[in-house]
Amino acid sequence: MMQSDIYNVNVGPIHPSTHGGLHAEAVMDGEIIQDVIVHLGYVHRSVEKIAESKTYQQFVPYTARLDYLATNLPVLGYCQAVEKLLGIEVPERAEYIRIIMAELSRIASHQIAISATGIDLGATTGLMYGMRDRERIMNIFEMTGGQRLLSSYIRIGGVGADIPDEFIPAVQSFVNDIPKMMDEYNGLMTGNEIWEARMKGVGILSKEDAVKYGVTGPNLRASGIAYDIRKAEPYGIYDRFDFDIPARSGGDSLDRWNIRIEELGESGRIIQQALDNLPEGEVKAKIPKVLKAEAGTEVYHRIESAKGELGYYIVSDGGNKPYRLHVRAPSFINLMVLPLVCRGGVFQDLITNIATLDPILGESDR
Amino acid sequence: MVLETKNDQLNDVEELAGNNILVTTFEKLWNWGRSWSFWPLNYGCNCCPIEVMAAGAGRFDQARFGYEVVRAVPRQADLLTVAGPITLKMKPAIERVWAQMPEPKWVIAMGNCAVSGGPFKDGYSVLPGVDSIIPVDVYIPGCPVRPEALFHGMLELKKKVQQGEYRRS
Amino acid sequence: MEHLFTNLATALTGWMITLGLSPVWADVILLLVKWIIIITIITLNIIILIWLERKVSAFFQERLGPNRLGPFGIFQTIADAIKLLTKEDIVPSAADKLIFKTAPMFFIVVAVMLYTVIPMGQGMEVINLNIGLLFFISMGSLSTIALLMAGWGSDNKWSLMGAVRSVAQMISYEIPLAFSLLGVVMISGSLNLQDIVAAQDNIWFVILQPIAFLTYFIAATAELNRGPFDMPEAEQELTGGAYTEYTGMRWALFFLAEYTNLVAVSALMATVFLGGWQGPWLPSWLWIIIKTYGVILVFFWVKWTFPRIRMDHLMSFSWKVLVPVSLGNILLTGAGIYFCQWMGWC
Amino acid sequence: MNGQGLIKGLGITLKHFFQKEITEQYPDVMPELATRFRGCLQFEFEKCIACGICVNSCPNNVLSFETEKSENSKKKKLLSYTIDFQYCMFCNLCVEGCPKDCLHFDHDFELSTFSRDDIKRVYLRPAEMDEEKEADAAPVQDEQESKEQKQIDAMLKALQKNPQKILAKMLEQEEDIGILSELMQSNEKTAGKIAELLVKDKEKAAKVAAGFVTKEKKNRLQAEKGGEE
Repeated sequence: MMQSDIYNVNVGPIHPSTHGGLHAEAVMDGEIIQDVIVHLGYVHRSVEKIAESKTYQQFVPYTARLDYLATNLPVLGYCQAVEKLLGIEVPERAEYIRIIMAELSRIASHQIAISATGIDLGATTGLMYGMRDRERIMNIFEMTGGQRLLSSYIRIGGVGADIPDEFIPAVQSFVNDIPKMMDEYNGLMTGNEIWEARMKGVGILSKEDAVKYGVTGPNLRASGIAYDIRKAEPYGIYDRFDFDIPARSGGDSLDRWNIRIEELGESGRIIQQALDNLPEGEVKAKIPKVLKAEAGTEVYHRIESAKGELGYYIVSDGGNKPYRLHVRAPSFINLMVLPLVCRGGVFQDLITNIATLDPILGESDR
Repeated sequence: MVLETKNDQLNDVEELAGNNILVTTFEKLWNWGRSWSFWPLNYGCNCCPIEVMAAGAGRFDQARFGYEVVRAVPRQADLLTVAGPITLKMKPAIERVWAQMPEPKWVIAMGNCAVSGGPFKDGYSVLPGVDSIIPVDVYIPGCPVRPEALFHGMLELKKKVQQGEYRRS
Repeated sequence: MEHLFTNLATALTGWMITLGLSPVWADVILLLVKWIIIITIITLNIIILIWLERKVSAFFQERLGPNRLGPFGIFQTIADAIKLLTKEDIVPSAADKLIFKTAPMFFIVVAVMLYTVIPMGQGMEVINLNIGLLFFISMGSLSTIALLMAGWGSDNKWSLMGAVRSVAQMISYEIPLAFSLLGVVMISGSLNLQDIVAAQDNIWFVILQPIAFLTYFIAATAELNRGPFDMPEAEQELTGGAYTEYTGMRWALFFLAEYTNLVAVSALMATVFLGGWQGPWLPSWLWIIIKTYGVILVFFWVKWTFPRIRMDHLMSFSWKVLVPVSLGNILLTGAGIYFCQWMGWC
Repeated sequence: MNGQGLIKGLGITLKHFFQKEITEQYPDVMPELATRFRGCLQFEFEKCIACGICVNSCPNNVLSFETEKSENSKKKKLLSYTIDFQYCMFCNLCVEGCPKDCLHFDHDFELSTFSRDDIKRVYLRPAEMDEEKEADAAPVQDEQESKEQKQIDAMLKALQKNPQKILAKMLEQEEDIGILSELMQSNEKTAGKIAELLVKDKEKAAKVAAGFVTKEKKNRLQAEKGGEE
């Protein structure tokens, strides 16, 4: 028999396909991956520690910098956690606006996932089409929050300001075009034989393993468990909307990819309903300038972010700053299955798996 | 092929310039070529790389300036776009990538994280700006930087290169 | 117009003989002149091609592409070339220096050699070899060695992986490439490219040999290391593949050689399947340019649409699909020729 | 299957090949920015009352200022205001917190510099402001000047309370008077200027007032246009 020669290849931390600062050390035998050692911490910016020195309001902009692809989702989670801690009621109109912004963020995040998978697998044109459609969401963010990417529009107690007049037509036309976009991504990439060959049966994550590792979000749903916090434990006003949770059973890369495309459509449905029922009224609750929670109170609030279950655990010691803040980052936990799904595959599967697991290192390393 | 890789050599070239017109003409030609062809190596770990991606995509199109040949390898890159905070763990990687790039090479610090540590300046694991480890040519403040602002930074760098300013510490 | 270049060549030879040179020496000098012309054509072609690829890819992606330097950004490649010329030349200390340095030169020389036999018009070629097609295929396969040299000499894991991949890929696709051309050779009965062009007087071989045309196109894409078969470079995976450690002009030589190969292979495709320089109204040398560029545009189109194929699929596709199909095509062609002869049609 | 997907993909890219490009030509054509776009943080020195709300609300210590206590009054005197822009997160918290609207984001995003020190902005106390304030603080100054100052102050108060009456002397059209009076009440700076001119030179005041009116009309027209778009 041939003697096997094991060698290690360092993918990252500076590598075009590692979505930021991921360092995956592949233990290879020829082109076959024996194991993957995931090195984390290259983007560790000590956000949780910084939170302890900022007031509740001051920490809001930092949360956007955790998952910067779906900007409004981590902000929404944090604001809702603080509102839960302090018992703040959010006005009806603000709730609806928040839903629209959150779902737009989810679409933006999935579009980045789609584009990045495209370029990681060598389909550069896929990247361009995904980014082109995402620019329309960026325009909507800019008109509401003033910034393209990190708009910090959602605030504790509501949203920063009321929506401008041009907001509703822009969102409406975007929602109308979502099916067209999905067709285009499917036509260019999903239906392509090369694409299918690279994704089908690659990086299979079984139902049991997914549960064992605590994987959440689209990756879990691709493994066959239709679990979504928006349905399982509705936060905000998600219980008022009618939408489906797409789920697949294979658990391979193609399923993870398909789930993300299908979720674009579901998010579109939610936005449509929110637009139709948008009430008039205030957009921000009247809250004191200095927010203080009672000493010893703690709260855990979780939302369905674009990557999975995003949770905030806040402990208060009575001051205007959190005593301890912990973020349950979905990317961190989803990334842990990377060695599991890569073993036995060829080197190119590592790239496919990183792309379809869609980790965000800013959130994972914090 | 004459190559001025060090400062003292550059000074020699400048001295020569007084006597020899050819050298200055070539210098101008080279600077012209270099300034129109920054091939970037993008380092990024935060929000700004997403804007770098957007800058390359259809709406903004970095290719108009000829700067779209994004290299994955430092050996073929001219411009290191640092877009993100430099953590203590990332520092050696950045230093190594910078050392691997061939001269002449430039650095753009894109976004407040790269300029100064930005939002995370209070963090225990973040360096106060990329200029604490490598020399930076253009600083682009912003959080995150708009693609147009990135272009503005690159065009500023182009002006700088065309004027023949080339400093290395 | 038609005989512009051939007349020029005859006039040049005649002029040299009147100067007192023996006809043998005049031929040798003419050969040199032809080489210089070839190299000029290659350089010009590459400058246009790189610009064209950037423009075409931009249009596929709803972008504009380079448009600021000169009209439609046509001088962009020149600026890039000037920059690459003046970059620092790094040879890694751990590299096998001789192999590292010679690899790019070897690559480009092999690529330029391909042009020797391509008929660029009626009676326009550097050497009219009677085994032209064989020469082309054998020269084309030599570039594998250059890539292996680059990968080995760099002493870098990415480079070696890229090189090993490219060797496996190019050797595997060499076979269907040669087999797909065999059908044409059987019909025309010659390995001389001028003869093959002449044989397409009535009907292009793309109509007689559609399967061979398709297999040739796929195998040629793989031979050229172009997307979706760009394994050796594979930026998103291998960061730069075999070229990872190369800087400045050395890297540019690889790049130039790739484009040179692209033109050569497309020109061969036009010659063998699309009637070569034959065509109405326009002079023959213009026809071959038009056809070659048409083929190149299809190469661009394919590259900027498809994702990259996986290495093991690539190999199995060659051995399990392309080789049997091209062998079947040879059988079919043979049967067809026998049938024709039996019927007395040819 | 069997290559249909490949052909479909080729069809999609070919369709886009002939479509119009979506590229914006930035340096030649400036981008259309949303009204709320946050480019560069600007500070208006004259309005600031040095309350420190902005400094407290900023998450990242971008803002800082120096004050000096005046000898005769309890009011703090602002000496300099610093925006260390390299730490800014563009979160808008300072702008929302400011009670006097001294801070605002403009639409300038071309902020690239060659040196890190250039990013920091320091606003020093403008010289004219000191002269005014000193006159205010120390009444032992030149008598005539202080008298004039008093007149100006009185005029300013009157202007802000009941502008129609005074302005009727300067302007003829009723519509213009309405516009200007609104302007006087909303904008302290212009009101101050008009008041000063009214005391010193009435003819000039009328001219300046007319200028203000036309400018304001233009602004409103533009705002209307912008709203329609």
